[in-house]
Amino acid sequence: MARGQAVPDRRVDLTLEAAFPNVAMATRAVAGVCALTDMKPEHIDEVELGLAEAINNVVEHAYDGREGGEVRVSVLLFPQVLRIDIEDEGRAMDPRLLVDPQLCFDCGDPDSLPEGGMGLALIRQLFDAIAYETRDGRNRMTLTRWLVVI
Amino acid sequence: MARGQAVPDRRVDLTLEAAFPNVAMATRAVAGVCALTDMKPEHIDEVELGLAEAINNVVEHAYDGREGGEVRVSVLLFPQVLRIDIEDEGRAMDPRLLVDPQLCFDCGDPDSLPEGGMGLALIRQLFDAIAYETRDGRNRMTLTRWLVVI
Amino acid sequence: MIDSEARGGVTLARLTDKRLDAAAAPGFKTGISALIEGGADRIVLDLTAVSFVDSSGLGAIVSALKQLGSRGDLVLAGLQPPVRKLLQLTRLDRVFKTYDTAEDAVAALG
Amino acid sequence: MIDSEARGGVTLARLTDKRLDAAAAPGFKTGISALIEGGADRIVLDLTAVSFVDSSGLGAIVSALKQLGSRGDLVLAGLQPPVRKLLQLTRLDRVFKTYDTAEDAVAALG
Ligand SMILES: Nc1ncnc2c1ncn2[C@@H]1O[C@H](COP(=O)(O)OP(=O)(O)O)[C@@H](O)[C@H]1O
Ligand SMILES: Nc1ncnc2c1ncn2[C@@H]1O[C@H](COP(=O)(O)OP(=O)(O)O)[C@@H](O)[C@H]1O
Repeated sequence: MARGQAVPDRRVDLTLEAAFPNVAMATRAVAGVCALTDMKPEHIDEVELGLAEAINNVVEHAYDGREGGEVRVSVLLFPQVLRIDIEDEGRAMDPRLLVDPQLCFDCGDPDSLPEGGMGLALIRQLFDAIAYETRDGRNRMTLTRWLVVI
Repeated sequence: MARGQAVPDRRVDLTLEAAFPNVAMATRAVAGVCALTDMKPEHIDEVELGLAEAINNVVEHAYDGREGGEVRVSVLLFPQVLRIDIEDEGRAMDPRLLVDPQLCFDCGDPDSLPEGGMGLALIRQLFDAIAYETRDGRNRMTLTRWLVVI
Repeated sequence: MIDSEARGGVTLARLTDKRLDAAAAPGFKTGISALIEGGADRIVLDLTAVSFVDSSGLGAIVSALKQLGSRGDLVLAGLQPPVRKLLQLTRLDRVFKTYDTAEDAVAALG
Repeated sequence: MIDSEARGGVTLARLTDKRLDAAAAPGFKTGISALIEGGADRIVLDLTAVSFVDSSGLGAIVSALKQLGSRGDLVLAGLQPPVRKLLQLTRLDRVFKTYDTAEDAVAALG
């Protein structure tokens, strides 16, 4: 079955230099955009958190904390779907990491508590679908969130 | 006196295709970013309105309502200043229009009431400083808002 | 986009979208104009759901007022702070009667 | 960034910024670590002002808990809904005691 590419009703693209202080600029921008939809405030908070984790990972891992890299965040509003694409030209992630990221620790053992390694597990929980691909040196994570219950 | 160019603490650049439905994507994004500052909600509303007027003008006048044009909106946060640059590659505006835009009508005469022509007067009222320049076929309106009282 | 309801001789026209901006203004204009052509002459525009109006949206409201002319009345109800602010900045607060709620407005026009 | 105050044997550490994210986490870590090295061992972290925490911020709080080890206690107060949600999603709500207000937390630890 041939399926055409859907055109969003509205779109804005954000670009930021890969640096932690800029991440909140992008996540707050997307939270602001979400107010155009019928999303509840707590769902907008979820999008903001999941997106922050994804962009933090680009800054920290794809660009290894080096400055100068560019992160592009595209925000697409379809009638029933919010899609966010996050693109970078840094180190690619092994997409298998996304399959089933775990949060494992033993409540009784303080030493086992996580100081990191929570990002991908959060992203998985906070979006309805996640895709990741690398093409021509460009990595793209696609985060999708349904705006309605189907 | 030589004065260096200040570097913002945080920055994000938005690009949108010139079309009215996308304008709210940009204005809501900037409103979301403003929540990072200590601005009061009513002041964020003012920025959102002024910016909507400025981008609407680009879509309507600079690009004459034609689709395909690109609008770039850069959002720069300095410690005490919010600066928003709006750039297009369409028809340039006569910068003298910004000097003293007026809202004139006679309350008693319905025919004199304005259905348009309010944008520039609103922008003037809603920002602390406005600049406009055209260079190499690129127009840039710079809107500045103080985040503190000095 | 406009939900309308007859209340005696008053037409209560409720905007259902959050924004009356340049993207929404043409649709609003068509809808309100059809109401007026259909005979509505005392209109309460209920903006309770509307968190944002720009000068294009306000211009569309002005155009409805002009279309009514001297044979009718159009008043605004349920203005959120940003909408009230726009009216003040454009000084059109001197032109439009405003009411806190749609019920207040209907009672005043009825 | 951290306002701290001795309340009997309890240290009330209040975050003054709205966000404890990857940009703010290093500064927070330095500040809270200095408090612990300075002798604070029963700590109430007042997050009332904080509307957003990401996993880096939460990781920095976990690291303070680890630094205290078995000789102390660190509890959280004033969690806004997004912060509470993060604790749930990471299941660290099973690890941190939380209180509605800083006063409640100080009373409980005191
Ligand atoms: N955008 C990315 N680019 C490259 N590698 C990534 C990216 N995101 C995650 N990773 C890899 O996946 C691992 C797990 O990520 P995450 O769960 O977010 O935890 P953390 O970032 O704290 O290590 C990272 O340590 C990194 O090796
Ligand atoms: N960005 C722009 N590019 C080109 N011309 C502009 C621009 N903004 C405003 N103008 C000109 O200034 C005039 C006044 O603008 P404005 O006060 O916003 O009212 P309106 O857009 O309703 O005409 C416009 O009619 C147009 O000729």
